[in-house]
Amino acid sequence: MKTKEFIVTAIIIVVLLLCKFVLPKPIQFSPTISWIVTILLGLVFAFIFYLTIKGKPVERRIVFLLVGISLVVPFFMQFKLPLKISPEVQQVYDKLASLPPGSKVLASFDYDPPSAPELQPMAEAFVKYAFEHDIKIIMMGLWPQGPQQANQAVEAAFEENPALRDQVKYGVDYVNLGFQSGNEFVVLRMGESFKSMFPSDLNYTPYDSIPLLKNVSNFSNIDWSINFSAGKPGTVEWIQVAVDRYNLPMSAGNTAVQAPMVYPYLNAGQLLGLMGGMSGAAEFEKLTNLPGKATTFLLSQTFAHVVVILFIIIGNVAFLRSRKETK
Amino acid sequence: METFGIWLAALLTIGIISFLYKDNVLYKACESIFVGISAGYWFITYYWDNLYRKFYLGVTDMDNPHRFFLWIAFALGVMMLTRLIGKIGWLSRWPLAFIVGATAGLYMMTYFVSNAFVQVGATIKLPPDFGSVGSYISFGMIALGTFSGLVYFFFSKEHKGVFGGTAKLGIWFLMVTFGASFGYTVMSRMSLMLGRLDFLFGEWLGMIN
Amino acid sequence: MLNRVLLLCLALVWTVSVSVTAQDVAEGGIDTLSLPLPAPAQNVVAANHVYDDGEVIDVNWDKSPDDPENILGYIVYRAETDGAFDSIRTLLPGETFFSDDNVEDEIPYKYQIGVIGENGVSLSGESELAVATWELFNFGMWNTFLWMFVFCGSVIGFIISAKSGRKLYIRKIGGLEALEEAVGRATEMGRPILFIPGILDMDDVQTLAAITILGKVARVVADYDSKIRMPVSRSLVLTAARETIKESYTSAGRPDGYNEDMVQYVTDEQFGYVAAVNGIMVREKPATCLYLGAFFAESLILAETGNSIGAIQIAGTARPGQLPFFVAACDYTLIGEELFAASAYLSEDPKQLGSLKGQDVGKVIAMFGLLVGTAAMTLSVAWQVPATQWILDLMNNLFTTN
Amino acid sequence: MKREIPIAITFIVGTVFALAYFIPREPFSLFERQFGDWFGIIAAFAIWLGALNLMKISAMKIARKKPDFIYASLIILSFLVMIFFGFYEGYKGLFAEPQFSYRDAGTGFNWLYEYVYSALSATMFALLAFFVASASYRAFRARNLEATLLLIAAFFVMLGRVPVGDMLTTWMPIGYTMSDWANWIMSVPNTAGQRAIMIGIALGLVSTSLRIILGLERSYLGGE
Repeated sequence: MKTKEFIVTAIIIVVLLLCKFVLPKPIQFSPTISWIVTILLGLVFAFIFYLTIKGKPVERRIVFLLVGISLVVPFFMQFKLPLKISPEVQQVYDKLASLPPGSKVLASFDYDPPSAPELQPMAEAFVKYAFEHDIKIIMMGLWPQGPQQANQAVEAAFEENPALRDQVKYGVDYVNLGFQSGNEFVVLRMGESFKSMFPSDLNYTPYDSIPLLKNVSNFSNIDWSINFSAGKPGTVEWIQVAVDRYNLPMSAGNTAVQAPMVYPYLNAGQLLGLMGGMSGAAEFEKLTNLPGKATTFLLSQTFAHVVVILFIIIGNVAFLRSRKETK
Repeated sequence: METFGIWLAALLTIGIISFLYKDNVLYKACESIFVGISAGYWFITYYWDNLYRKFYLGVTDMDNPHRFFLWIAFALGVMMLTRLIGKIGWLSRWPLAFIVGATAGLYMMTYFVSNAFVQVGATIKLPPDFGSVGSYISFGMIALGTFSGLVYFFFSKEHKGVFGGTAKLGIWFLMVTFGASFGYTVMSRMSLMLGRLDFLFGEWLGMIN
Repeated sequence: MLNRVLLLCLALVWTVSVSVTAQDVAEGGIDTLSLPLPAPAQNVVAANHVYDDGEVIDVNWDKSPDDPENILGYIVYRAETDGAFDSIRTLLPGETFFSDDNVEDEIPYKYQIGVIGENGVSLSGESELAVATWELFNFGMWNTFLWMFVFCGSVIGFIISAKSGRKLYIRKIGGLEALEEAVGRATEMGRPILFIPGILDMDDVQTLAAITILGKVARVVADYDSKIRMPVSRSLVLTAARETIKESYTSAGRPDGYNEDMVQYVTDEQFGYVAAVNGIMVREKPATCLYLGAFFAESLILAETGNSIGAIQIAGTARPGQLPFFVAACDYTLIGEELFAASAYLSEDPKQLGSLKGQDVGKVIAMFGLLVGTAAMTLSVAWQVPATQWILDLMNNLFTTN
Repeated sequence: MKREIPIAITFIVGTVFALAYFIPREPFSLFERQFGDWFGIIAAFAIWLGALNLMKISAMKIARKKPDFIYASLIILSFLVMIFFGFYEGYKGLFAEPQFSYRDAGTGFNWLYEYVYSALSATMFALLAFFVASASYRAFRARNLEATLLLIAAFFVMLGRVPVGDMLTTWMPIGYTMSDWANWIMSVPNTAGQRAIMIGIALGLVSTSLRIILGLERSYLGGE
């Protein structure tokens, strides 16, 4: 048993090192190979289906391995996927597009690196779009790591479009107020005065000496706000305090887990538009015409969903059959 | 240092993923490092954000007319530490009572307004795109679903007869809600794994374009 | 004395500002001859910001017709009744609103808006005088107050009526009926009970609910003389949970059975905590796992691991996103409100049960609102029944915040 | 006395904080705004209790030479390393010109955060992808009508949120493809269900809070 584990470990290390140092990079499958790989995966599922129905369900590890493969393989494929825009995302975009140049937008980055795969693409597309359309962004975070994510989004925008680097000025076109602890109480106090909560920005520049903030004392001076949220504190807290008590117009980008909980607020008009998860991000990237990571990952995402659905179907068909037999 | 960091992160990532195969030495080590590092991280964050920024900077800011209040919080915090001294440990109930009372009082209002009051109001308001038969059906279904869901939660009556039927309808709505949540959760979890795989195969191995 | 000094200062400020303003106007005046000034802003309206502490006056105006092409921005000027205008803020083009939060209450102010052009500033007319007044009570929220009053009143009313001996009927709640049985099973098997109070701190009401349920569970545990294990992820919860369990053991008459190590802190970090709890589950194989409180992504890991060790699992949370996993993997799940009802239900104390009745009154109000509102809406939209319109308006007034 | 005073504190603080919602005048409006700070300060003291508890348990494991004492020492070591950088760089940054924060890019604390903490927590988080898949294969069964409804809704949502759903239903009339169904489920039945849950929760929460404020729930305060 021990030797077997040792061999497995050794093989994994060798394969990884080979990938790192020997393999030509980057790897891309031609369409034919992509199709062949997809069909092979399908055959594996057919086999699992057969086994499960025969009453020999496969081990957990096989399931894990299959999920892993179907997430990784699409990285190297090049299928083009048509994407339909959902009304919630359209609403976010319409709101953003309707802002005249010079409008001030408050963007709260309430997430940390683990949730970045879903939210960072939205943030990047938003920042890029805002910079290109002369919309001013006031950034902040209710999560300690939020402001760093904001800076990364700005950096990504500059890398994508180097012309922006000269065009967009810190302090004039955007500002990063940083993080402040206190969850919804931060929002509550911002309702009275931003300055009381953020005496200085992330770089320790005093609030009053930042040109963009000259006329910003509280939410009443903000034209629109967007909130990228991965949990608590996040969109719900912003709605409860900033929207319900201070009438801040707000849209949100949420991790997919959070999104269903936010729909009632959307229907009630407390929230103006919602981007949910990676597919929401991909739709937003399409609308803003700034394809990024979410668009790239859409294929992997699709594969993953299909795999989970297949597992549910296989499990249930076997379950229904066995129930029929016992009857 | 950055290259080393990426290699270390890759090792830790693989260490955690290896749990899927079997509980093993590498995973246990990663887990312990994780517990220690994260406890330290939060300890430091609390120290700088709360004790330093909120308390120390607050009370030394002579323009702050409310700095006196911060001393109350400080005193309550110190009372918390009396737990370490057995005899007067009961003093720690004061800060606890304070926090519990304030939480109860505050959330009572915010939840009542945002989650009950406004939601009832929103259900009986016309949606902006109202007009078609479809939108009327949607409007009616939301009202019906909310209503029957509330019937399900009703405690004073046995779920029988018409009442039981409505409660049944309510649980159906709840189940569809859970299904939607489940679908979205799958989407979210897969995205997170994609993020890690992107790190391994893209940032570390450089295999992705 | 002080008054005189103040007056003197005011006079000084006044003289300086008058001379400055005069200069501005004079320069502007000269420039006008050669180059045109931008069109001024119109309809400047200043008004008290209602329902605050007398701190804010809101100023609104209509944009200058030259905005945004030919102007550089706006200047807000403010003056007291007979005083001179001082510029208090410069704004970017496109602005039509300014909240002046630097006012003394009970002092009237008037405002004027200047439009900055390339060649100078053109001034609007003066606004009427406005006074920032404070209000003791936010009457904008009268309906919230009304419903809160009715709801809390009925909760308290039922508690009082229960106290006076009236019998109250509460239907059976599945998960809670099973709780005692689950504790009993753990005792029989000689294995511990695992209690997870969620991962949020004491400032979340779900955690409070979990801790109050813990009190009842620990009481049963103490009665049966079985063991309870409780790893927590927050230090305040650690303290509260210890007090709670201690109290339960004391009231069960077995204070010696209590041991501080029943509750243990792990880390504030979500997954660090979950990793450790997983370890405890696999090593100690609790017979019963209770997950009550605020849960996030860890719900699935916990429920799956609990399933794999064959424990009876009872879960309860008000986080809808996590409910599907609990519903699929646990034996019983308390959905949303049932979590909050649990502690009252378990105590079988008539006073506590009274509060559940009060909750039902709240639901009746909500259902009544839904029913009347949708009916009135249907009648007025589909058949244009005029009489229903005022019912609709009434309902909207009753259930809308300002 | 050991119980009466805390109960009185809960009652007074709770009532004042609830009423403050309707009273815009100081000091009421102030309480609400300051609570975040107060809570933070108290929690910052409380975390000492937690940290000491963690250290005590780990140290006991080492002292008793339990088989996993290596892991216990890893916990202590990594905790201390993080604390060291946090304090050292925090104070260094405070007196440096220009000031910097221990969280800024380039500090050791941030390095540990980025390459150790983030990597670990993100991967732990991501493991859920695999657990979700295995749960779908084993646990999500159409046992009864309710469970079936759950699965059907999940099916539509999962397929409707990725392009393949629409590709499979191109034969449906426009406006009735998979993504439209998913949108409808999200915005109608989901909204209704969420709303029922939300209203219920809010009422339960208010009544629990009320019981706490009135002192009917007080087990968290312990005994005499």
